[in-house]
Amino acid sequence: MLHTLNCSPEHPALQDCLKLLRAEDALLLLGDGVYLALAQCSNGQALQATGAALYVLEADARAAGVHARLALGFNVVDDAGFVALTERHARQMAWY
Amino acid sequence: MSAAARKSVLVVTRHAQPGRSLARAALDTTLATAAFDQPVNLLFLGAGVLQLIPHQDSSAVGVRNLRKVIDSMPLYDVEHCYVDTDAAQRHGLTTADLPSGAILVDVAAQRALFDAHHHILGF
Amino acid sequence: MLPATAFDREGFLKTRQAWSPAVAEQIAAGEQIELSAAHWEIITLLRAYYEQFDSSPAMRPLVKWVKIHLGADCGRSVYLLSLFPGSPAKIASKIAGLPKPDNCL
Amino acid sequence: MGMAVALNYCLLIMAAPASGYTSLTAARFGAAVIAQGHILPRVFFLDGGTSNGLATAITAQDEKSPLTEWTQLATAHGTELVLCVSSAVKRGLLDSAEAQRHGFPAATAHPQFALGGLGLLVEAMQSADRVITFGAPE
Repeated sequence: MLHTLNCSPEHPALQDCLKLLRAEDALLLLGDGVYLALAQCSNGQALQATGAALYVLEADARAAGVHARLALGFNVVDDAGFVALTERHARQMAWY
Repeated sequence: MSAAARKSVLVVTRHAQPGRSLARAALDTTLATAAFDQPVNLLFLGAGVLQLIPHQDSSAVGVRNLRKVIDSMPLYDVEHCYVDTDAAQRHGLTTADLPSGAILVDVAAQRALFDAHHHILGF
Repeated sequence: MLPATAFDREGFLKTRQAWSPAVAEQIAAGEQIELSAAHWEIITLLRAYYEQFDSSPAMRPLVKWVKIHLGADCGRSVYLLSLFPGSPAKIASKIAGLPKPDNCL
Repeated sequence: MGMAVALNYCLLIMAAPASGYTSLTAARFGAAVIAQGHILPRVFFLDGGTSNGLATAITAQDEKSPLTEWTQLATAHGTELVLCVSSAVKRGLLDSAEAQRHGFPAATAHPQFALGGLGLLVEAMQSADRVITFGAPE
């Protein structure tokens, strides 16, 4: 399934998301969620440890300045890429 | 609409109330889906379990008593609701506090719920 | 008799405390319904529902609630429709002095 | 990426337009869904999301207006925009019927948004292959 996460790294939604995230899932970071893709973010490293495919929405990453300091392992997707993720995954859970 | 064509919906409620109206929106969506005879389940996750604290009295703040509305779910033929075991424990909720028909679910069972429905609505 | 100002534009009582059996008769008359013992059974049950669940029921839970308390013969939508033609949950709630069932349901 | 069949999407918007840019993201996503060859018959706005339909919201000239993005989607592709009626009226969003019913002189919801019950969400979910929810922290 696809998870979308739209909250800061300090928000409790992240912990709930982490618990439910599986290696076969995809996670797309949106809004304040993009800060999790910053290199050095320990919560971002916890996301990587789940083995899920990790994505960041390009427009939001740029808006936050995160695109220039992205941790390895996070893939940037544009809007069409976001749609493609929803094609591949029948279910979405929105964490915010 | 044939029963086979019906799509099941899992409503995940993660916010406490009465501070946020999202809890109410999640419950209304669950009841409406059930009222239209579509399969639906409600999962109280994380801070969402705080909606279940018994003996709520919202008369002084002047809003509807959410816990009482939650207790009406069986009349909408939503016989069970699912409750995050860890969060319930963390907030001191015991089985006696929970609505009748509540089922405590650990992470594996929560995940199984996610996988068992056609659509997931995160509130 | 309560004045027209006691009701909203759809005829629901503005304050629940203003309700009495006489007010119920007044509201029912406005709906062209003469209250019988059978009507009163439902009205009393509806008020108990509100007391317990802090909300006015949609049709489905109303039918089930009536079925639990009055049995399968009464717990049917045709029966409720015969007493409160049109929209039983809404009209019976109105007569029982309860808020309009949520628009969304 | 090749796509075999067009999918039927339903969007559920819980994010209020004034509390961040999530509703703009959602509107852009809706446009992208259609651009990718899928269909988007209905967007349902619930809770704080209903504010997206407020006709009197003013956006600075150098920023994007969620209202404009949504109404363009409706105009260009016939996507139905539905505001949950009980969430909407609580927030002062009235169509002309509700305005009249409550004794206000004019509608406050944009005419391209319809007020409707949760049944319209239930119905859209039943026909949808994908339901995508957009919410935002407060």
